[in-house]
Amino acid sequence: MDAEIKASAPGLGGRNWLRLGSMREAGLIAIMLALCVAMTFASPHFLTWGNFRAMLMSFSIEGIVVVGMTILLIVGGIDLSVGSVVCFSMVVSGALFLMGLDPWTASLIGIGASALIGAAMGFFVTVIGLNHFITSLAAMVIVRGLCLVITKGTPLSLFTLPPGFKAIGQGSFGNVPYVIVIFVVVVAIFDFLLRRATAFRKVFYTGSNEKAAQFSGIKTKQVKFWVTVLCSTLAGFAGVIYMSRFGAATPTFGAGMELNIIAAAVIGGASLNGGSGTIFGAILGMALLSVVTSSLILLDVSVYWQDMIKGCILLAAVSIDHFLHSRKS
Amino acid sequence: MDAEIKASAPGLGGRNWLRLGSMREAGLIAIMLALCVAMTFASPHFLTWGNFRAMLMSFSIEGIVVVGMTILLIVGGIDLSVGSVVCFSMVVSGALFLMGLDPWTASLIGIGASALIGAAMGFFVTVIGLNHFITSLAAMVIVRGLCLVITKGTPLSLFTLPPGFKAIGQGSFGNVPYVIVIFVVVVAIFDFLLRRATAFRKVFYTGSNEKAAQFSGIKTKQVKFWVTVLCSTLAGFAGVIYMSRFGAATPTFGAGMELNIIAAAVIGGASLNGGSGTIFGAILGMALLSVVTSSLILLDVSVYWQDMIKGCILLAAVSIDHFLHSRKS
Amino acid sequence: ANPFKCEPGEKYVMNVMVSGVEYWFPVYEMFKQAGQQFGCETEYTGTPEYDVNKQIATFDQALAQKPAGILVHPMNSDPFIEPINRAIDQGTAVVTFAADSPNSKRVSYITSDNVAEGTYAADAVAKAMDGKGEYAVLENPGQDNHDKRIAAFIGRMEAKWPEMKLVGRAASNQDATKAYQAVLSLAQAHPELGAVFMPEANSAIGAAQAAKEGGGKIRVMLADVNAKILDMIKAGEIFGSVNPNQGMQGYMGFMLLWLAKHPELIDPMNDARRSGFNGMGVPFVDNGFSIVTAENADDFYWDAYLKRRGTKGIEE
Amino acid sequence: MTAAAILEICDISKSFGAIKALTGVDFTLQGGEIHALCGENGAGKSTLMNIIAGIVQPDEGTIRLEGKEVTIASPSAAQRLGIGLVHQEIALCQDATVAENILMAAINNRRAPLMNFRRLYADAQKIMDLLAPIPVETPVAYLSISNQQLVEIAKALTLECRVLMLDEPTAALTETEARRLFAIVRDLKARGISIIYISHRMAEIFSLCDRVTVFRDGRYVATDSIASVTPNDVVRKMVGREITQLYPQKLSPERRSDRPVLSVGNLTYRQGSDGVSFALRAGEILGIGGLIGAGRSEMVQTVCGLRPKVSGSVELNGEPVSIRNYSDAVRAGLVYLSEDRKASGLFLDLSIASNISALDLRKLTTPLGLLDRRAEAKQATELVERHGVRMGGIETQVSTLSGGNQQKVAIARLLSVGPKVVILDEPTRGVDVGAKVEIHRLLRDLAERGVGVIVISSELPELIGLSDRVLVIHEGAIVGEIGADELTEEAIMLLASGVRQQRSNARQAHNVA
Ligand SMILES: Nc1ncnc2c1ncn2[C@@H]1O[C@H](COP(=O)(O)OP(=O)(O)OP(=O)(O)O)[C@@H](O)[C@H]1O
Ligand SMILES: Nc1ncnc2c1ncn2[C@@H]1O[C@H](COP(=O)(O)OP(=O)(O)OP(=O)(O)O)[C@@H](O)[C@H]1O
Ligand SMILES: [Mg+2]
Ligand SMILES: [Mg+2]
Repeated sequence: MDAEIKASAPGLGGRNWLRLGSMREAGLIAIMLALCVAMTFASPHFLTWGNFRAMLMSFSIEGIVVVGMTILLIVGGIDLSVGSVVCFSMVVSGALFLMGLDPWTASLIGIGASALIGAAMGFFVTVIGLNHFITSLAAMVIVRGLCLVITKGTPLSLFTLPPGFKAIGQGSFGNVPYVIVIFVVVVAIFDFLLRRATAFRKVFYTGSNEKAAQFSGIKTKQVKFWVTVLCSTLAGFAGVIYMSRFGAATPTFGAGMELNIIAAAVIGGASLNGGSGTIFGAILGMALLSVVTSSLILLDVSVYWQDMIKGCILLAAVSIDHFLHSRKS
Repeated sequence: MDAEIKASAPGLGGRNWLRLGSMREAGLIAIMLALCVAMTFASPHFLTWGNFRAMLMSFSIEGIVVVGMTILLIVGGIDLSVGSVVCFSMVVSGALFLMGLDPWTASLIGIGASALIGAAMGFFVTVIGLNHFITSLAAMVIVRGLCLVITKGTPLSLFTLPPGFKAIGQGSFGNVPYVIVIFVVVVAIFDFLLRRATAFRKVFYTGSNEKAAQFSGIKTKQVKFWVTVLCSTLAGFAGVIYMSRFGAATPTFGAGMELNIIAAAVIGGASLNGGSGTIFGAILGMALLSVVTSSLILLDVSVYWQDMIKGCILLAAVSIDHFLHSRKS
Repeated sequence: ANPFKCEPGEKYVMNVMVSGVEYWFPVYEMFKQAGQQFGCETEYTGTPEYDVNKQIATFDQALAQKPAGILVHPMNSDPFIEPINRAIDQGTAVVTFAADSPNSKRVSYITSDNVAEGTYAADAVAKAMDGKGEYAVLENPGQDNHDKRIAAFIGRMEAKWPEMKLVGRAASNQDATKAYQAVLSLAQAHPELGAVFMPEANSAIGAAQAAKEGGGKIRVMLADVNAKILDMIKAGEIFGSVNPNQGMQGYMGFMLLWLAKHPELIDPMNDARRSGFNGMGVPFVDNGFSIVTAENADDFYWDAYLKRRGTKGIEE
Repeated sequence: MTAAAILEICDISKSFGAIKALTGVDFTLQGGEIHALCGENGAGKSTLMNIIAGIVQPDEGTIRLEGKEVTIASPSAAQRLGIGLVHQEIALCQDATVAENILMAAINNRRAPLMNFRRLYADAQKIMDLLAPIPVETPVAYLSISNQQLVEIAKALTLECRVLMLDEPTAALTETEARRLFAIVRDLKARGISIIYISHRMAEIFSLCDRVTVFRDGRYVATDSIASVTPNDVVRKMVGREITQLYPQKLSPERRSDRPVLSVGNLTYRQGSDGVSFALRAGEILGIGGLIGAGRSEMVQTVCGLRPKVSGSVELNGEPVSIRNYSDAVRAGLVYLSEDRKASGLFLDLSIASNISALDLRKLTTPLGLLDRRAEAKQATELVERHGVRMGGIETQVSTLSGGNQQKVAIARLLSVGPKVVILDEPTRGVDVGAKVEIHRLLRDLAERGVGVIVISSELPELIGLSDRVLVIHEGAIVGEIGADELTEEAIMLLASGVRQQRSNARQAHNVA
């Protein structure tokens, strides 16, 4: 039943890129458009740059984490630790900065430390042979614990971050915040690489059928290892941007983020069994979640009802998308 | 790499039951024993009935949910909504009781409502064709929302529950709380059924290879549907016991419970790809998590370090277990 | 001899959920110092998770060691009835703090007045806006003391400031990113939004950032503080905070426990002996709260306090 | 042939747990020869191939390539040494396109950072066209099992290898594709590539190969030049006894009855096409032939309720039966053996016993709803013994069995329910000569006891040798019926290829629906 969904995703060559109708993401785009049109009629504030900027800002940093997660899902993995790693990167960079390091070096070390967490998970998955779920679940707990150890439970206030560094998260080119630019660039690069780069094709092959990939000489353990590292590194990168935006490093930050991120990737067509998924789709999934959340606030829906409506729209979107897609093939 | 683990699980005949050495769970039991022995030396408070009672009480109601989750994992599904459904069952039963229904009827309706949630998820999975992950993720959000809507966000105080009903959660046979008795009975029944009942054999077939099961005349959609319903029903049952134990229905209860429960099942040998798992193993997994948590508190480990150490022990336990198991075969 | 002394091995425990976060630290600090003054042992326990079931497990475990008293913050009130009653029955004194379990047999309850906090916060915001304008709240539905603060805030606005209009309620669930998104969206829907109130500090970091990006015309008001919040208050990015008097909560919490454990010290003129009621039982204590503004923010830094006092906080 | 040995296997042993798959075998492959490797199911042929291809490491023994001793640690190491393998079990990335699967090794070795899909598709199509006109942009998941087998072969053709090993490449192919494959293999030989060829089909071995080596029970038996032996000699060496009669006696004309056990009336199984009707008479074995993708499997699966039908009726022993799903069919006594053992045939992770019980659990259920495990074990032991499955015990995981033995387990399951009509889709795919004879005899016994037997086979000699009557399918329609006396390969091929059909339509048949 999943086969049809998977089928068309990785085959997309450069040529198909422009044929919207045949895209995996067409259904999602249609749902998004429908929602936006409805919202435009429902609220005069919806169709404004201010609102779009607000929505974009609200998911652009998480969007970077979604990129890593999608690639990891494609290789057949999953990472429940991303929320903790985002926080870890913030906390490590923040603590180093408070110890006197300049924020750029501190951030690099923070990202590096996140990559190391990824490497440790990669080790347990590829060398010890545990699965991604349980490994990253343990990592989620351990890394959150590390955040507590480093901060001693209190948010690090990074009020003294130099303006140049704060600008990453808070500055903008005219009307367009840097954060959005960074997000778009990261997404564009990885979307392109995932569709076109030889190295990333191996990710699809490994996720689709690890044995077949091995028979073709692909070092699937290496592939899985590096994708795990990449996912954590991107989470670390996101953490540093969050630090720049909020000027703080809170030890509880990012708790529960992982489910949102996995949901976005899955709505966008990534399979939990590996072998399929696109960055573009995953970002659309993220955007859909974000539009729904902010629409509910715009429409001033009661807080008690917000969760329920959000869940129903999520379910409806996935069902419609599934329906549109399975009819086509 | 997962294959070895799967192999021995469902084939276990009655004879093997006693041969501890050949059991999937032998490694886990060894780890548990080692931990308990170490703790007995480390803390005078560990080996007391008071402490064991506290540990058993802390996981026995969740243990009922673990049973359902394990069966669902075996059929190849997953349920992220269990925490919300536990809460939903509490809240529905509690609200009905406050409206004047007698608590037993109210509880039955609460459990029935939980079963309906399961049926709705089963519908989306088997008829619409969504996967369990995304369906139950949406259900998690929707059902939590329903809890908020029903309670208007404030805990329902069920102080007036009659003593006869409160006894389920708070009473005891001498030194042994009823809750523990209920837990042991539920686990024993489902462990037995899963090993022996024909109906549950179909669960293994479906989870192992759905297509082959269809080609054997098994109505796999029905199997998946009913297992989904069963998992939610058991969660609803657990919710009612929680209600009796706590004499309250809090709309935030059970948030995050699902990860703990899935972790327990996976530590206990359930595969996330379906086709393997045992109730006994999953309960051992739950017990391991609980012993670790309470040991850290007994040893007065700093809160900052608790999470980290807990995560590391979890990882170590899974690795050792994996190592023991893969060496054997 | 001095009667205000502990027996050897007399131990008092403080029990909380989400034990790794700093709100509890100043409470425990004074709990501990009071204990030291009495020559008692103290211990900080609880679960790092936000989970009532796990908290009860740690409470039960602490109980299994038969301490003299437990100062507990019950995450939900009714679930603690049975464990607290069990503790009382086995001779362990129980005092609740910051959240209560009114139907249990706990001896005392100490808290700041959530209603007063919400009311004060409303007055402060309304005054700064000349009693006129739009405001919104970020909520964490389901947590009792937070809900009380919100209700009091809104109630006060409706009663005393009729021209203050509530234009939006969003759930931020103590999550900075959700608060950030919520405030951005609220600002879009209500360009005239002048203030936003939230009952805790985690959301405030995100909310304040969003307010700042929106041009700084939204006043962010909250309850509780941490180093980041204090910095932002000093910089004028956050309007202000109401902060419970955590020190008194801990100190008086200890005293209440100690008193409850030593009823033999007094012989009051009442029916305590006959009825078996604890003559030392004080039903309720209000520990008060402070209003944190740019002027006094410096006094609330936890790190600075630890350094000044030379203590190791919760790790002793 | 005077060429020197290119590959020498000396004294290789390998065991899996208690099972000794190979015991001290020797094997020599000379430059530029096609060397057949024969043996019963489980003789250790695939294991040796896996060792040479670096997938499995031997316990003992040495491998010499062109005189130099080598250790082959991984599939990529094998590739670097110029060793290629077409696996017996299909292992393809279902989500990726045909082209990517074919050229996966090349993609892996690519230096250029970006893919060039245009070139990829063009290159792959060139190779694919040698075998069959499958469009290479199709995701593999859309292909039938036979077409996947072709992709698996095409994959090996892209490797620049000195030694190519083909492990039962024709098991899932029909005559046409097989012939095309032979041409390619001969061409490779002409280019100096040495080939190891594994097959259970004697005819192929004798028309294609230069020498033949026989294994039995994991041991080396003999190597002979093809010219110096007869098929019977080889078979005798394989099974250790004489097999005189390859196919059982057909139904004699006087015992032929007209009573239909199964009759299918105007069954439309594809939207918009014409219905098919046929009847299976008591006592006969009905063969169904056709090209790959003709719709044979689709048709019988529809009869069994495994696919939804558009319209049409099914009667068993003259009674109309309503079959909405497969369990209805099983209950009525109509069972089907899947052609795709791995994907839809067996539960590879589960034990032999539980695989066999899967088709009818009710029989093994006590009144309390519990599984009678003693009965399960008894049934499994009986059936496994009757079919001579080579295994460790009935609790053995099916995935560890050799291909042929897996097939026997699948057939055992089918017969566990005492069916009225059995439909077998490629029943002897990958089964050794001895076992094949046994299966054929078994089918004939069933037919004689009044069980209706329908056999789909792509192996024409089998179809001809076994069937009393053959239906030929072309593009979803029954285009002809051939009686036992007119059965020849030519007659079948003529109908199967659609005599009046142009070449271009063949391509369409391979296309995705
Ligand atoms: N991974 C494994 N684990 C355990 N046993 C194995 C494994 N692989 C193969 N075997 C066993 O080794 C023996 C040889 O198997 P192999 O697959 O080499 O046979 P084969 O000659 O290729 O047979 P076939 O003609 O059926 O393909 C069989 O008994 C098989 O069950
Ligand atoms: N689920 C499906 N989706 C797409 N195409 C399908 C599907 N099932 C079958 N087909 C196509 O329908 C055609 C008939 O397939 P079928 O398996 O019935 O052929 P067959 O005659 O049994 O040949 P084979 O030897 O390949 O099994 C094939 O071209 C196949 O690719
Ligand atoms: Mg083989
Ligand atoms: Mg077929």
